[in-house]
Amino acid sequence: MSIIRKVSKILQNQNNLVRVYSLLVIFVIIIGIATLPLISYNENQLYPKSVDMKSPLNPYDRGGEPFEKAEVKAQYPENSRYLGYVTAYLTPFSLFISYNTLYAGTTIVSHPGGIIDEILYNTRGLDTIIETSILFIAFAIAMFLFRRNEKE
Amino acid sequence: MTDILLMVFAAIAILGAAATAIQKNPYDKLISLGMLFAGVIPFVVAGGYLDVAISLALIVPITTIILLQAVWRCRL
Amino acid sequence: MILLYILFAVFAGLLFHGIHRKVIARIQTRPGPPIWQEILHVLKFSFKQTWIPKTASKILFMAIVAAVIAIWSGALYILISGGSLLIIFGVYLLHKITEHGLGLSSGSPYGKFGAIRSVISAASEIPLIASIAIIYLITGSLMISDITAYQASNGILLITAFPVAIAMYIIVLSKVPYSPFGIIEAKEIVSGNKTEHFGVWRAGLEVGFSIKTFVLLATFITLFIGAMPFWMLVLASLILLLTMSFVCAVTPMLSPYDAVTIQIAVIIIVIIYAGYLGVMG
Amino acid sequence: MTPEFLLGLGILIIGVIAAAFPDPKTYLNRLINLEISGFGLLLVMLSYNETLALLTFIAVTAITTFVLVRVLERRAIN
Amino acid sequence: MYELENINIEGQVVTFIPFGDIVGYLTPYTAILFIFAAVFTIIALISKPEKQVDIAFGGDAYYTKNVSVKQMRFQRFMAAACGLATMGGVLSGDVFNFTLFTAMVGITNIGIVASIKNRHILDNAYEYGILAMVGTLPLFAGAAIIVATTGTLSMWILFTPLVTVPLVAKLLLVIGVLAEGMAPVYVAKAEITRAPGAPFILMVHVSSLVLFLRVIEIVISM
Amino acid sequence: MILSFTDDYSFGLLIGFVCILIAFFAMMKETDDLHRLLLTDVIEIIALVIIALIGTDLAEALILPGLVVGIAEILALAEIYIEKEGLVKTPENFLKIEIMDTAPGILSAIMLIYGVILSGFTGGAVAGLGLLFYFLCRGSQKKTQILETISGYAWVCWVVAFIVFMTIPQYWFFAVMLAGTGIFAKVAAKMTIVGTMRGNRDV
Amino acid sequence: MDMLTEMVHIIVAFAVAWILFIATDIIFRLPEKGGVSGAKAIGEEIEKAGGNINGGYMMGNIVSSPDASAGTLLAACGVFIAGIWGGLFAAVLVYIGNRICHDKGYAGTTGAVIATFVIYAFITYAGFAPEQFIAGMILAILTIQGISHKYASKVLGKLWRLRA
Amino acid sequence: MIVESICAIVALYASIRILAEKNTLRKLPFLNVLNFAITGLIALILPHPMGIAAAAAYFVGSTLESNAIASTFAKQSEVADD
Repeated sequence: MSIIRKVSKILQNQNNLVRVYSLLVIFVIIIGIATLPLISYNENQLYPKSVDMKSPLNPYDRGGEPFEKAEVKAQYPENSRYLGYVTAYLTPFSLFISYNTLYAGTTIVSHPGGIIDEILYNTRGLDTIIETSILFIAFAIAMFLFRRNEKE
Repeated sequence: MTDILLMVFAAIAILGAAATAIQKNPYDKLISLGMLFAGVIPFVVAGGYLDVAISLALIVPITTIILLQAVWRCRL
Repeated sequence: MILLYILFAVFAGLLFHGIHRKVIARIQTRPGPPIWQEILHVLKFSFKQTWIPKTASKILFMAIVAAVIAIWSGALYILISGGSLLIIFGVYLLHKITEHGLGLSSGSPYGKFGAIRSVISAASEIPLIASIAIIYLITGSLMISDITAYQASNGILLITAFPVAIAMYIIVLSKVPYSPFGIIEAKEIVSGNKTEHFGVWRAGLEVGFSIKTFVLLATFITLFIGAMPFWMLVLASLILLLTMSFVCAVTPMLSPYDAVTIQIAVIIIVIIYAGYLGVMG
Repeated sequence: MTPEFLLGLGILIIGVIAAAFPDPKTYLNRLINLEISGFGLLLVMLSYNETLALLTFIAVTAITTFVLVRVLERRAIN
Repeated sequence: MYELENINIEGQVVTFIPFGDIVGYLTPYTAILFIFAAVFTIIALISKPEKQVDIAFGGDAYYTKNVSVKQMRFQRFMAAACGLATMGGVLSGDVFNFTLFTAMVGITNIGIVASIKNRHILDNAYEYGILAMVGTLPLFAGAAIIVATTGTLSMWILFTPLVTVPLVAKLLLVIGVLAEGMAPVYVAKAEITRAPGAPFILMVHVSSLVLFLRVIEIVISM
Repeated sequence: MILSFTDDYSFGLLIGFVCILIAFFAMMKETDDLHRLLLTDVIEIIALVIIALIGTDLAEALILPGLVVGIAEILALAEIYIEKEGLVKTPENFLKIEIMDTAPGILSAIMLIYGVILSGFTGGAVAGLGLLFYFLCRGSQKKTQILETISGYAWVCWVVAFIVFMTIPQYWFFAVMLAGTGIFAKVAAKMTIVGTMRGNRDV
Repeated sequence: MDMLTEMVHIIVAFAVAWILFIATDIIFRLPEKGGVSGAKAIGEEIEKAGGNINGGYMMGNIVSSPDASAGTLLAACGVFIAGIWGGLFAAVLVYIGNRICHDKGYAGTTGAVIATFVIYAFITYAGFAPEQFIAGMILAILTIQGISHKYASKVLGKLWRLRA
Repeated sequence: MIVESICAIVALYASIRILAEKNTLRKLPFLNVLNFAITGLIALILPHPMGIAAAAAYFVGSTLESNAIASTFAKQSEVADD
């Protein structure tokens, strides 16, 4: 019975919470390291990357012409009928950059249009919704506390 | 980028990282951090991402300045 | 038809509670109340004056009672129709929420303590629930109908999956009145989270809890012994309850955190068992 | 395995150890040590050509640092 | 169009909602969780907080704690967000999407309790906050390992028997939800239950339990 | 046991796991609340490493949300920490060095313009950092209300864009533009607010 | 171009760059005082280590802001990459950099412009390659900042006295 | 190639000197040398008009960093003296 008392004493202190949890994580990670040989990378991935150093859109050249469809390997292409259009789209400005330099692919793709926008806005748009909501919520908390302090 | 250059940059980066970790004086740490960054940026350039390199070169000093605020405040 | 079952479950559950009290009393060499005492209680409460405490959060106060009855009726339906075991234990966990809600909604300090205890007890009961995963490992299905079919051909689970049975036994045990794990209703906090619910509300709660007792006992029997005619199911539940009454009568009420620790120890045993199964299988 | 990748992982480990066990255990030391592992991650992302993520990460790290600095400042004067 | 191959766990799919790559679904099991979460969200939205009675020791006096309107509004907003996130998590048919919903539940839970002006409760809220933050690592790492080893995040594919998900990914996912939902660490969660504002505090419990039930389902099915 | 790592992934994952072990071990040893907060940042970074190891475009799409979640949670927690420790005294006599007069104007202008070009998350973060830096050096103007309004509308913009994508995908072009600006404005506004939350200072 | 010629070119480039940037800096009165507090502190620190205060100030100023040395280097890079326009573009960037670093920006910009033309002249008339000037400039800065602060500052101090 | 080697050697030398130097302020000139070398190398690695911008940005950024560190350090010793 005394060992039970001891354990329950540790468990009931909320300051030990993170500690107990860390122990749990460490335990799981040790299992992970032990089973690491069983984990192998699956080559058949969604949205695979292909790097073409010669392309002005490097490293985000996924093919396609503006206002045409590009080939994108999505999970459920049937759910996004216009899949590939965003990937292929370049704004006039990014077209201009792409004619002039080989080394600004990141800027071009981050500008509206491009594969990342395709994933973030179109095929996995729900993720982005939640994620902006998380930002919104966290800021609401911070601002609420901050404002309350300010008043006093 | 040739192998020798690569080794040199890697050495600078590793030295910078180790020095940042080991040193005690916050200013020394920040200087070592600058060294680490000096070792890292050529890799970005060598990858051909000049726009990223430019932005990094501007953002990292801002981080340092932000850190300096804390160093200034936490002075003894 | 299901309505009939519910009515029966209410009746049987209340009777079970009465029998439970009686047996405990007899073991402790007390006369104890008559076994239909609980039924009388419910009837009496139904006609008593009823109001809502001024400090309570009114909607929550009322909604909780409805929720208790609703979820357990649903669980009964699933049990009888041979649905997914996962749902029944989902309901079990949702029941925890109603326990919290009961205690918190009134604003009374006693109720609050009950709720806090209920939160504490959730710490270990939730992981215990996870042991149904092992049943899935063994039988390859979580449908109650499939599990009974499995037992018909491969022998009863009570023997083949004994550690899981222990875990489930403790889960059911935690929920019967006067249980050593019943830290929510310990006497030092009056009636725990039910303190402020009286009159019709209390009657409703008792109805819900009686269905709960019936469902949990019957689920255990179905899960570990197998399918049987309804009258036999009721009888087996009663026998199971008697073993629990015996445990309740002879064991002291544990302190809240000790209850948690013991349950966690059981979880660890179950996990080791699962690891053993994983290695062997 | 590209050299960036190996270097990144190396720096990551150094950074994590440094942040986990800073020598004089002060807030400031830990905060600065956090930056090292950031550079490790940066190199790993670079080796996979994830430049957009890299850029965002560095910008966000600066903001995170500011948030933490703000707490440190308050802690130091109160 | 979409069918769960293994209906032995939670039954047939009742309905599904496609959002591009993320196809949410409801089975009888998740439908019950969904309805439960919805009911409690509505309760939290329409009910007023209770007035907690406190007894002043050393006398007969007792007083009720009133929740200020501003705080109540904030808590209600957080509870609603928490409810929505819970429902989303129950509905979600994509592992990463689920982890994000879980993370959102974590942060809204903190928000619900953080608005209370009480050192003790804030202390605990902070403790949980740390836990919720730390929990994002197992969550995201679990999802990342799943996508790296199987090449997909969609539960429709992960639930088929052909796809094997590494044990460690499953475990990481579960302990991630434990941290965000605060489920088994309830031991200390009791402390934040002392805070006033029952309908909102209750959302903390609803969300964590429902998400825990959901992750059990996911992990068993994988 | 000698594991032969033929592919990047296993090796990276091993290192990632080792880092997790170290970080959580430190977390276990740590008792001070603020130290814990700092440690969570390391843990955040390790999580991102493990996502980055996937190495596809999807990985990137997963990193961006992960990043934003991290910063959001750290912000909320930092505020709770300040609240719970009762650190109400606002800091005074900030560091004042010469470059803080000249650098912010030019640098934040560059970063703001670049951020607008980038748009989306990345642009939001870059532009937000630029504005944050400006406010950090120049002191807050106490007009955060308008920023919050902007970010609220920006969020709505993005939600509308999402609905367009899901229901009438033929207007994808409109939705992309709306989403890009919406998220940009949202993130940038939020980050800027952080910059103004430093203390009461009238420079 | 054989190795030896290249070595000789680099040494010549080093000498040219050295004279060029030191002259420009001294003309623009860099050693007179520390432009920002950091530069001043570095100067005083070097003096404490046995150096000359004016030389120290100049070194501090080189550290704290892109001056003629930086101008020369960037001009060399500019010319290397894009010819004379590259050098002038670099001069503009140096000016912006100077503005960022709380400096008036005369020394750096002038240095860059002069260096552009000098380097261009060497390339066209003496057969130099522009990258040799990059190496030369780096060696030049090494002699000032990187070998011995004490002696470098003394040399700079002497040169400053000539100017003053 | 010889140019790159010179830059690399100078960079390595400077970084070693930074580590060897005890005095914080006197580390900065060495850091400055390192920055010069890296700036030159950036231009040498990728000869492209944007490369000038990158080199300049890197140089200005690192100078700003050194400037900030030195100024703060100076300011702090000033306060400490008072």
